[in-house]
Amino acid sequence: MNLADFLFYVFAVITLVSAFFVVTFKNIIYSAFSLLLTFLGVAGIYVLLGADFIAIVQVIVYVGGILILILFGVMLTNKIQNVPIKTEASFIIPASITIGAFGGILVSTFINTRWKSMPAELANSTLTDVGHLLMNEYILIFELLGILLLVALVGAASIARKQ
Amino acid sequence: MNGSNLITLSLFILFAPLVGFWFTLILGKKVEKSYLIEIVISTLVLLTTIYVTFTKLFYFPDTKFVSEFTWINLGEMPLLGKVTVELGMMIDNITALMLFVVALISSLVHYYSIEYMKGDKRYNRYFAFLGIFTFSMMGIVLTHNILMMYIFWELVGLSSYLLIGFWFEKDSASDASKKAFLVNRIGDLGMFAGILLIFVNYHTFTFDKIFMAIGNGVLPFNSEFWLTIVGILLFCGAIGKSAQFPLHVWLPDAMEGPTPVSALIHAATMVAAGVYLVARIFPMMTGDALLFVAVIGALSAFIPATIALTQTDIKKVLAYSTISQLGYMIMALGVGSFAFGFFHLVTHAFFKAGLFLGAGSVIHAMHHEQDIMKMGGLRKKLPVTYYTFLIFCLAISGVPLTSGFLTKDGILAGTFAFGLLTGNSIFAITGFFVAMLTAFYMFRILILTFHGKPQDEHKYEHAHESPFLMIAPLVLLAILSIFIFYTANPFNADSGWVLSNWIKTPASVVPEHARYSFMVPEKMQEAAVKTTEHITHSEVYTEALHHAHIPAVLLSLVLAGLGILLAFAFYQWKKIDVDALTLKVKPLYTFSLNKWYFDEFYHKTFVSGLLGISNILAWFDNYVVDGIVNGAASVTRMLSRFSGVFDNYVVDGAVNLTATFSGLIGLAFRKLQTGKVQAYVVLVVFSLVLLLLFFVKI
Amino acid sequence: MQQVPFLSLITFLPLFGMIIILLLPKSNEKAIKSVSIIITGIQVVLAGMIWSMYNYSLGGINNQATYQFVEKFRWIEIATVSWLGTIKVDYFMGIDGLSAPLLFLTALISFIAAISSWKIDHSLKGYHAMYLLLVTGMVGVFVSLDLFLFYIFWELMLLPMYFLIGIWGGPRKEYAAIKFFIYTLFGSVFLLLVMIGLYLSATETLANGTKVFTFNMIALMDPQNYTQTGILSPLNPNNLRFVAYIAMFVGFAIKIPMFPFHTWLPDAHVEAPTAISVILAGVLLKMGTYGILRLNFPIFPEITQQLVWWIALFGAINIIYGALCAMAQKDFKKLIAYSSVSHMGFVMLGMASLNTAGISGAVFQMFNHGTITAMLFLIVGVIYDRAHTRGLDDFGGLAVQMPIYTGFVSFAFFAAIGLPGLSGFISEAFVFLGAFSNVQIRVITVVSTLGILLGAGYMLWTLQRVYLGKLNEKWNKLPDLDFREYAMLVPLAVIILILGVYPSFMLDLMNSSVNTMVTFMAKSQTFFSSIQF
Amino acid sequence: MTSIGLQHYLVVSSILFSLGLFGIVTRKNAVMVLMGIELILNSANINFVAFARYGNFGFDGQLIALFVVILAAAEAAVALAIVLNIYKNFSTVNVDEIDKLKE
Repeated sequence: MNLADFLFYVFAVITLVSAFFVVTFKNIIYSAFSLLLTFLGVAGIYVLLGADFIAIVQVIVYVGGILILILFGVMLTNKIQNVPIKTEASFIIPASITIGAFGGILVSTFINTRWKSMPAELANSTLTDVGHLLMNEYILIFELLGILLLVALVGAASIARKQ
Repeated sequence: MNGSNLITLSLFILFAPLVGFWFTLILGKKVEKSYLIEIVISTLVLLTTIYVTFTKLFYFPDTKFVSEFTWINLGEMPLLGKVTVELGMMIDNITALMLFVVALISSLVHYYSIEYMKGDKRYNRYFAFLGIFTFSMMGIVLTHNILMMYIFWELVGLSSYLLIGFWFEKDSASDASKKAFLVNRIGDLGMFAGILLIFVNYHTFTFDKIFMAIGNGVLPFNSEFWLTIVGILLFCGAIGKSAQFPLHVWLPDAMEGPTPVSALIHAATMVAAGVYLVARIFPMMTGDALLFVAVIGALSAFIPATIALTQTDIKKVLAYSTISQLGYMIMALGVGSFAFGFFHLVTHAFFKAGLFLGAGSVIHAMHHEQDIMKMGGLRKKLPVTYYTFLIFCLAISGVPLTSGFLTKDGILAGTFAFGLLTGNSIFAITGFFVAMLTAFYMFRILILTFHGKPQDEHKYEHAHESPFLMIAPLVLLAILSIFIFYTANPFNADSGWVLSNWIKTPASVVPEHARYSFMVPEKMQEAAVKTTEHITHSEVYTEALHHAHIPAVLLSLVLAGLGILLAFAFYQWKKIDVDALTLKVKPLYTFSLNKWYFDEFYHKTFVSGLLGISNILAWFDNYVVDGIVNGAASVTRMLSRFSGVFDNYVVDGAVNLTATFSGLIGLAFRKLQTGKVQAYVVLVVFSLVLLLLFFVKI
Repeated sequence: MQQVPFLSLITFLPLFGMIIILLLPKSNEKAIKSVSIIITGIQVVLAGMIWSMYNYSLGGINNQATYQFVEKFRWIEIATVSWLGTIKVDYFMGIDGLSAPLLFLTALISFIAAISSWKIDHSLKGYHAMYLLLVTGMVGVFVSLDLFLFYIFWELMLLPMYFLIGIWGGPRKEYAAIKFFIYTLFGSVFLLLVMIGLYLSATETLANGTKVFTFNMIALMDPQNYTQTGILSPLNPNNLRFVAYIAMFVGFAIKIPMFPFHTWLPDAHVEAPTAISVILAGVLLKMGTYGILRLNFPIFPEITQQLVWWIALFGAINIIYGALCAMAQKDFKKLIAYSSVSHMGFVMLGMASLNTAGISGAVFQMFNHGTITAMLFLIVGVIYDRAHTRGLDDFGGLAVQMPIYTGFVSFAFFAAIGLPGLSGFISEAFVFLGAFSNVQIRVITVVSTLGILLGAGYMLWTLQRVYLGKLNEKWNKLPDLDFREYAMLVPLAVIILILGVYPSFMLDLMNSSVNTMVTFMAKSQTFFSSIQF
Repeated sequence: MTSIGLQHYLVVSSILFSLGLFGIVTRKNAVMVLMGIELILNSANINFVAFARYGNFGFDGQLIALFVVILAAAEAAVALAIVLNIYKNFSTVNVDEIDKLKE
């Protein structure tokens, strides 16, 4: 077992365990912080997969942006002063059985499938290539996404502002 | 002399009135005197027409000018071959004569209307409508193909509709205009069917091409029977437009329109279009078709004549007399007397227009009183009107020295000859009898209107002679009703220029054994004399006509004299008591007074029948067809309610039953009923699991 | 072929307009109305440009190379399980002489109906957004050449129509809207079934030589493209083509609407606002006949030949039944609605002739019915705006009060009863000429000429009841036409007049396509009769 | 045990996916549901990047992952705005109490 493999297991465990906590903690604040860990773990996995740029984006956008946003959401929608920020769960038994079975099937399928794996050589950094692709082949999508973000921004502001 | 400009000038004759119509209509409200546009255009058209007509008749009596262009090109049609639809114009002798008649009467009516319509609130619009009528009528006259004739045929119907319904505030006027249009449409349907048959067989609409094809032995569906049918169907158009039996009912009602309009449209030109149509298609009419035409003509000559005897509305009497005279022309064409039939159309146009304009003058003077029983003694108040009216009455009665004598006598001689040659004398008898009736009822209205004592003193006092613009057309038309314009011999028109040079019977193209026997020229004759090749009739016929002439003249003179005499005896000298006679023949009298109950009959059968059917169908549509739809909808609703119940008790029961065995699934199903999104997600995943288990081999 | 994707532009322009409208604030009513008028106006200009660049000599129908303004891209291509192969849907648009007139008609009528929508007074924003969505759907139906795309547009148009009737309609709007919706959906289901059946029966050869199932309409017209075993393949002795034909025909017949599927039409018309009635009669009804001409005829030529008599019969029933029902109506709009039923019968009769004159007449009649009926509904709208009633017996003598309006009314009425010189005459005459030339349906043709007479009957009677006679004193304050109404009526009247005097403008446009179609139908007849099982 | 390959990543992502799904289904708080969605998006992204690495597809997978991240950001913003609005209107963010759709 080399270092990369070891790191993989570390990150995998961090990701999955924290994700498990995300969905099981009663206190929503705890969940949110577990989510932070999950995101970081996923970022680590990206690094292992040679996608350094995506990993950085993951950290910046998810950890820096989305998570903060979610925390704001939590703070603004729960009466922190009066009620403990705890939320109940429902359907736990049927959901865990169904989803367990579902996950089981997924996992077993993935394991049993004979994947044709032909890993490419790891480049030093993917940044240049990603940048090239982004500005050439995917330029339209890239711009559309820019517009989308703008629309989402305006839309979110206008929805939240109402009344 | 070059004839090529005739077509160009005819284009002007055709389209100038249309231009006048548009300008007058659009400027109508804003410019007070916009009707002057129409007047000027109509005068220009008249002058051009005179030039065209006489150039054609004097310099090119044997030439036919044709000009056409492709209107619609359907290209090489896969199943029918190459088809193009041409529009075009043709000027031959009868076109030229007809042009002259239309243009002259149209412009006279224009001038007359300036005074007659004075003070009407839609004065300008009236002239605009006259413009579109002139346009459409010129179109009928000038066209060289049957489709274009149909097009203008309908447009004439439209202008007639507009003018009859000109005073649409009156219910009777709007009723009459609608009736006129619809009754005409019935005839047009037949004509349209005829056009369809022609198109299917010849792929063209042009008269000359059709005639050429028939002459080459191409018959519709290869049978003479269908040629006869085509002829009769096309003639249906004429039945409608010329108000022939059994579609004559619209014309008397059409008298609701302004009187000058009646003179122009419903006496002289439009109704004569039917006769013109028959004249145009004369070469392709088989003997059987012509016989049909003759029968319709005879019936139309006879029935309205009997009705005219008892009517008291001056315009209605004239209307019935118009139908009767048109019947004469149609009958003449039907018995093969082409020249006289068409000739009568020309002379009749002048004196009948004159009669209507004269009646208009009387009505104008009497402040829109039309009942002859309330007139009388107007001779002294309206001298010019009286004398011109007298001339017209003499003409229509067929008294010598008038134009009417020439033509009517010719027609009677034609029927007589027909009787001699075929042994079928019914047309001759009808002709002579109607001639007597005509003389009687025309003098009846003349006497009741102008002679005797005034019946309505008040109106009589205020009556005065009409202004110059109304009198002048009357005088002009009266002059044109004298024989001298048509022939030098007042007793026989044969040698006159109209008949010998201008109106020639066109050569029939129908296979010989399908014609009247007398219309088949002897072979010898044809070969020997080249110049007679375009004459349809055989030598025998000419001979018979010659023989028939003298008896016809004498007999018709006697009968016309008898009719006039009777009229004087009844109404002038009061030798015979009208009322007593009326009582004696009460049933006949009422029958005639009520116009043979045609209107009632049509109304009871066709109109009510149609409305009844339409109401039944509307009910059917609303309750049965739609009922089925709504019924299906309610059945579906019931089914869904049932399935709802089923779902609630049976399915759900089963679910609950399952739940007791399998708590988890039951739980999931019960959660389902809460309608929460998350429950659905669970369910979706669950089903996904099942599917995956089923498909994926783990 | 050319650089500018005109058809996509003209199709999706209204969608763009819809987005603009959605972005505008609700309170800015003028802007919203103006956007929808301007957008449809640009559409008319685009349609004019397309017309000016249209090549009259190319036929289209079953030959992809002779379609014009073609845009063809791969759109959806999914490799799936083996027996289904690749699901391949093209974004495939193009026009030929069959769709071009209808494309122009749609642009024109949309523009006029947009002007007519000026008086809609509540929920403007929603109305105009829906309206523009509807326009996209309508244009899309006429330009798409891929069955899948066609179906998408077909359904796309349904939904806004439902809301436009159901929200902005008259007193019984819910009933009418639901009826319209369910009826059309009912038809769409048939259409969908046949579409899938066709898809699974025909293949198209790709550039790389593989054969895939296809939604391409033009490929579906070629019997060579069918597989041996396809359920709708002519090569399969047990095929269900006859059933499929009937199903598809019914799907389209509901839209025409053909007796006995017509009862949604009077209800929808009576309840719909004027502009929507105009669209409904002017464009939507044409989709039924267009669909039959575009899909039923060339895809199932052999069954068309068998059923010509029945199509003509139903055409004749439509003509006469519609006219008789119209005669008994007391509501102005219902009368016009039934007259539509009658006039669409002429289209069916003309189609059934299967020859150039008849089909030209039918397509031309579609166009003319679009303009004339639009005018009739606008006319009813004018009077309804002023008097708030549509009862035929409530009026009388309006000609005195509103002379110019009555002038337009008479014009439209006479156009509707086929007066020569106006466009309706030409198309009716050609329908009859064509239908009469076909021996099979000659008798039916003769009977249906009665429709001309009945048409004149109810139209003139209406004219008399509403406009002639003594003025009903109740209405002596009604104003004559205003500028907006002129703007709607004058263009239509001018088009009707011009096409009546010189119909070649339109007939030349469609001529080569119609000829191609007739040839194709005749040829495929021999092909099908040569198949031996 | 073989060395780390494609399968390992896929297994991680599928577990993450299941956990996300579990979160969506079981939690009542709308914000929590949102978090579950984020988990699912992340699991999908792992798949994309993993296939890009082992599937020899070049960088397309990475780019898609990048786009997904961006979309997720947009989605989170709008969704949270909606949650806030719901909270203002209903004074709760529990999804099972907001059942206006039923009426």
